[in-house]
Amino acid sequence: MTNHWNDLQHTDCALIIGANPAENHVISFRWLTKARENGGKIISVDPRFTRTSSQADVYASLRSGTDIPFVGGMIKYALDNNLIHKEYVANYTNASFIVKEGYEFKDGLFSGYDEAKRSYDKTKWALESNPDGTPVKDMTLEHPRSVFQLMKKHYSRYDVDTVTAVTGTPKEDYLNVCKTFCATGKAGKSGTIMYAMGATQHTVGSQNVRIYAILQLLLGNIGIPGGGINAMRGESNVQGSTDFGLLYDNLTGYLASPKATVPEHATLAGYLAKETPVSGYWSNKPKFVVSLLKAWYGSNATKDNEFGYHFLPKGNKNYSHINLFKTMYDGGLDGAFFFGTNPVVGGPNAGKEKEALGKLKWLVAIDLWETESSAFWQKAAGSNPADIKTEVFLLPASASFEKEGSISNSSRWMQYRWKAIDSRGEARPDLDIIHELATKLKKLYAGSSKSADKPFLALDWNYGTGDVPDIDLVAKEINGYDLTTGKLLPGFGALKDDGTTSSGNWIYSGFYPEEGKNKSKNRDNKDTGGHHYLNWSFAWPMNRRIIYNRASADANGNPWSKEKAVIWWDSLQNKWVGNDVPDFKADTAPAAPGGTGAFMMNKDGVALLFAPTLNDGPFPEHYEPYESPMPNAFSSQEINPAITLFEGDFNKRGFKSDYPIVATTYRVSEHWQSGTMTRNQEWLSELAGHMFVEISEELAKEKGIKNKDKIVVTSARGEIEAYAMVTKRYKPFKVRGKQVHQIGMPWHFGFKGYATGATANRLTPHIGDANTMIPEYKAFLCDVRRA
Amino acid sequence: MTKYMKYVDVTKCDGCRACMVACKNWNDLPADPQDFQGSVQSHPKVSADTWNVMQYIEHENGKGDLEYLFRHSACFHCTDAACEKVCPENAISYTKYGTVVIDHDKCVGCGYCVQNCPFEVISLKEYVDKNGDKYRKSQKCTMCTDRLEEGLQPACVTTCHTGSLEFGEETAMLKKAEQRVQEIKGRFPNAQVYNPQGVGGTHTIYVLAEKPSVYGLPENPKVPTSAVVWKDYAQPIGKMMLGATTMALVGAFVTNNIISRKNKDQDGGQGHE
Amino acid sequence: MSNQNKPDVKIRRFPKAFVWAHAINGIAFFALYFTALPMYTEFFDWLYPVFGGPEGARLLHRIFAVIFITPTLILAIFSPKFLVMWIKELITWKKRDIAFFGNFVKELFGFKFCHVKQTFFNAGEKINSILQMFCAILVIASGFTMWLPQFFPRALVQWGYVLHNIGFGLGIAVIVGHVYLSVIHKHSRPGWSGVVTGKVPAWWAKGHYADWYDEEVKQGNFPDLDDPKFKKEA
Amino acid sequence: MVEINLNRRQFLKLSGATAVTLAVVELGFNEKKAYAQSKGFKIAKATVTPTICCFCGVGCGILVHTKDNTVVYTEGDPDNPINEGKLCSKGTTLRQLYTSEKRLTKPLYRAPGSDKWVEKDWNWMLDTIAKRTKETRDASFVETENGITVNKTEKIASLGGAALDNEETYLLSKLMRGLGVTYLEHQARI
Repeated sequence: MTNHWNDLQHTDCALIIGANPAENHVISFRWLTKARENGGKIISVDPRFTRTSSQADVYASLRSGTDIPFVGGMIKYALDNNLIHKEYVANYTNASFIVKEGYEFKDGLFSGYDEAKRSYDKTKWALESNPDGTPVKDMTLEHPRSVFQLMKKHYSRYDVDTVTAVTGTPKEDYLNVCKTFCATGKAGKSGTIMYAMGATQHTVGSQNVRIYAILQLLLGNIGIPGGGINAMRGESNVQGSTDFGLLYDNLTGYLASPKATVPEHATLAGYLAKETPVSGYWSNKPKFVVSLLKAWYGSNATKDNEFGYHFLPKGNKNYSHINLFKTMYDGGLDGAFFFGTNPVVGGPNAGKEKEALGKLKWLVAIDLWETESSAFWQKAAGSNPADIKTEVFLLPASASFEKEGSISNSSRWMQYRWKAIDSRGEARPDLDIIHELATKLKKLYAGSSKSADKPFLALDWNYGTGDVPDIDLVAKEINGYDLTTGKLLPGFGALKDDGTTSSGNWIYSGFYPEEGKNKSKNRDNKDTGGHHYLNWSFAWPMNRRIIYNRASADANGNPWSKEKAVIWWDSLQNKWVGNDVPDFKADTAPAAPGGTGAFMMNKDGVALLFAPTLNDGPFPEHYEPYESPMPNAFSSQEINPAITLFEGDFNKRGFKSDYPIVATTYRVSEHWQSGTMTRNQEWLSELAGHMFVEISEELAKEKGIKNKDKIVVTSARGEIEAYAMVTKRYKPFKVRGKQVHQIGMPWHFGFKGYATGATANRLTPHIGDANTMIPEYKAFLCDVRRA
Repeated sequence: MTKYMKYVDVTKCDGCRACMVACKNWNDLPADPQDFQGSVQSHPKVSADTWNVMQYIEHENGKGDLEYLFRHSACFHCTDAACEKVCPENAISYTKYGTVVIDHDKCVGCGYCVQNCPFEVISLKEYVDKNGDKYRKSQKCTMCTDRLEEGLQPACVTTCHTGSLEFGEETAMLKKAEQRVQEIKGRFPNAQVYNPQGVGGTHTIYVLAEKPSVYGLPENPKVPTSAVVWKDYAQPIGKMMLGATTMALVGAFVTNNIISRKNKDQDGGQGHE
Repeated sequence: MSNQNKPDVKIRRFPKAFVWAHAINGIAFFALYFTALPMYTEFFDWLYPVFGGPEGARLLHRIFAVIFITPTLILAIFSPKFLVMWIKELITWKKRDIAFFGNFVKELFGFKFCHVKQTFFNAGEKINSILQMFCAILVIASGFTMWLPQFFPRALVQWGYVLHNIGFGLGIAVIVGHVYLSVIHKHSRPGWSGVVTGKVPAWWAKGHYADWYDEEVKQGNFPDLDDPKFKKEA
Repeated sequence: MVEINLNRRQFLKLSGATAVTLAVVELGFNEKKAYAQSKGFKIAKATVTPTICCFCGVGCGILVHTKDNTVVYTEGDPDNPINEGKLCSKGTTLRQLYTSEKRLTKPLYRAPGSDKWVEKDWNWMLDTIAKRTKETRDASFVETENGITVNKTEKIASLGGAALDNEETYLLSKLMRGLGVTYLEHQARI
């Protein structure tokens, strides 16, 4: 989230697309309700009329997987009707930049496509630059190769009729959405886009989010109260765990993992040179990287050994979820640790993921419950225990309030949780488990002189002398020290690249600036202005609550409007002031070099309407889902040309001839993710105790299905049985003149716990987004019949 | 004593059901799993272990628009409560807050209240005591009267995030309800305050988006006539008759004895001839 | 008691089946009465522990409810003739039945009275029977709705409570009178033995049910008390 | 324990339920200081600890009431500005995460080919896991690839962590990378 939960109350219009916050981020609706009371509007765009839709002023349906046409049409509408915030666009985005000659877009393909590799040569999308490295601009935005004109041309194809024919949205509803939301392009008005997995879990997931961002930039909605592009995180600390690098491709703080396939990464200097941009805040990257290496390898990280850079593993491929399970399925993995995760329910094509687990030699599961995944070898899972040679270690973990530590919510607020009670039974906090495992491994490796063991032996692991680690030492290591004085760092501004500072995660640096002052424990809930509650917890970076808040002021540093002021330039004090921590150098005047670079993390300080960095094109373009009932109306490219295809047994693909119905998955309010945390609780299990499939009255009639009947849903991957929930809240779509049915189902269920039921992910495909490899859970083909 | 009221604005509710579990959590009520209901709704109606149930209604209004309606359903805490009237044990009573509560020490589980509640919100539950003996108690929402006594609001109200549930002073709540109905008339032309006078008004009042019948609520609930006949007439008369008959017999016995003593020498069966 | 001057001849007034039926009915009635009392008014709550709490009282009440119904079956099976005769009597009303009441009140309070000739049942007994049957049907029918509310419309169940209540109120009044007459009131007391053994003193029967008695004598079933041999014995 | 500033929150933690009254919306009809130790009032004399909900990414504050070594009630933390004491159904039932009969209370081990779990002690479990980790790492460790130092094992995977505390994710990330694990994933992707 660029903004935060409390800030939602300031919005004039919330466009909720690819999310159902009334059911899945319930408390967000406290603030949306406030916004409505203040005259704000809510728009819900969803294939299904959800509880969010019921609270909305405007509802528009769309077929799953058609967000890009939907929002692309809104962009065209805003441009055609001159509703954009032109000054904002000109100053704070790369609209004025000139794209190099050679760039073109033809029949769904951008220049530089290599069909064999299914990837693009992104250098074909480069921007023109002056000899000094600064971009060539045309502030009139009239240059035919300006980003603005190219964008205009690109989305000129997304006219209302084509769009609604693809999305299946009633035209009247669609225009109502366009009109309502684009009204926020005015200064003094703000609109927010709220999304979740409905946006990201597509083969065009990244571009879905990109196109939301483009619309928001055009309307001048980023960096202001009640604005922004707000990803609602589904797990309490998925923000934190991402920040802390629990993904193969990022170290902590979004520093790229070094790769064996990038020749420059062979040395630290090469890595830093390759990964550090010349301008923007990321130009400080070497400080962050070296400080991280110092935090991890301590005194074993020296200038001479490139601060231990070589101790880090260097991968040579994409190790993300689907690939991981493909490797496991092919017998390529021996051991696995599962920290509170349950892919047998939550993974795509979960039947195959379950089979893959049987290829492991050992599996360690750390959880509060016996999950479907740790029990994958049982008869109830459809396995024959005797055939499965996997050794399984199941360790009881403490619940969140049986231990202490901090978590970071969607708004990047790092809040502390205190320990309320001793752990149930013999359960132990994950921190203790990880620590003890590390300690035991250290002992096993102790004294070894093998070079292979050196990286692990070099790992600095000192968290107190007691049986359990001192969490405070961990927290302080994350914040970082000035190694010359041994004092805690005041923030990442103090980091250095010479090995004299350490910080386990640079973006968090500053949350623990002094001994005894862990700011995640701050509990002063006085409103410090703008409902930012600056003294409540700590928000990274540097306690900023609205990021890019420099964009709330015009180029001269004056707020675009009084209503939506956040920070402004105070020429008397010569600094930026306001009710939030400036997301900007506090003393850089608007007129100074870089003084209008509102998006300071980016090169050139602007937001990217044209993003030559993504794998599947600089502008979001519509492609049909991997499995779709319709040919692509926008080009002859049916599916995203840059996605990785997995052929064969691991991922069977279905076609509309056998599977004519669009299916999607989602969550219900009472269950959480794969359901282990909630299906093992009686009260929540009673509220949502049965696996169901929602189908329209029209489809039910066609198939002879009555409400509460047991039905079978089949896809190319498998079949499941569940109750039919016949509802008026699904309506067939009229897509390019044809009727298309869509159904939906929750994906929480499995065979363990109080509430049990069929696992929806037995149906979903092993196919991922071109950039993130997030699986396409939200749009696939199926068929239904009575059981 | 100021009366209090739970105000339920169903148009602000987004159906999250926190009120349902907050109730279970505060009152330590066990789970009561049901068969699949054919909708998101978990229970057909309130029960002895589930004192409030979120209703989910798909309603097509006159304009042909789909409205997805929700209603937090629980005890209404009537001013003239039929349950209180029919309870043979005086186990049901009104509190100073206007809530209607069951004294479980007195309740014998007869179920009269269950059958006479015009809103069908009371249920019997069978329990087993330490000796394995079964006993029944009737159960319903208490409006967390134990919390009210400590100055806290009902658990359901405390957890409600949209302001759909509020608890406050009677006149303020009534005023709020009237205002709210005016606000939402545009979207919900049938919107109305539901505070049925047939039961003397209730201490849970609703702002309904639609007619009561859409929510399965009686348009005109009242204390059942049978309960009035029974409790206000039949039973007092019955008790009187019981008394009168007894008195008559006592009288007869006494006079009989007096007369037979008087006629000591005579044959008691004199009149036989 | 001064019956020495009465002939010591007994005649069978009631068949055995009736004796049983009556006894069962009576016992069940009182069991129902007592098990219901604490429910009827909290004045009798102290009775709950006697029955093992409300659950015990409820269980007993239901057991006796079933028992309460069985006499009809016993009569129907073992003495259908009597049952038919009884019903016939109940629907046959003549002038003398009305005349009975004036004298009944006098007798009740111990004043001088004279017997109006009656058939098998006198008018009082007929009223008693009718009322009892009416109450029984009311109480039994409404009892079922209370016992098994799930099978009946809610309104019926709600009215069931009232009817049970009314049936009970009326029933108990009648029963109390009925019992008084048989147990305490000395003029009617021989009737007690009638329902306990089935036999009553012939003289008493003749006095109370002259028409019936005479009819039976004619048929040779009963001794003719006017026969001097009886007087002699006396 | 709870290092909160000297404000009423600390009061809450230290003096138990008494302070909750200050926090929870008061009605005003009870003149006497609420939470008088009325007998049987379920959260009287309970210890109250603030926490943050473990479910979605909103980050609502929750108060955990503990008494007699169990969790007796959980409710929204009225001081937390994000939720102001309000919660959804999942947050409200946090209590059952502790009380559920389904909680794992002992380490369980399943031997290859076995059809059942066996209870084991922690030490044995962690010793064995460490041994397996070392065996696999040692057998699969790659130091160089095409002349580049890569120091990795591609035979061990680590998944999950989106519900862990920051400090835990940090240690996990550090440990796994320290071991050379490249298959490192969590729920951000699924």
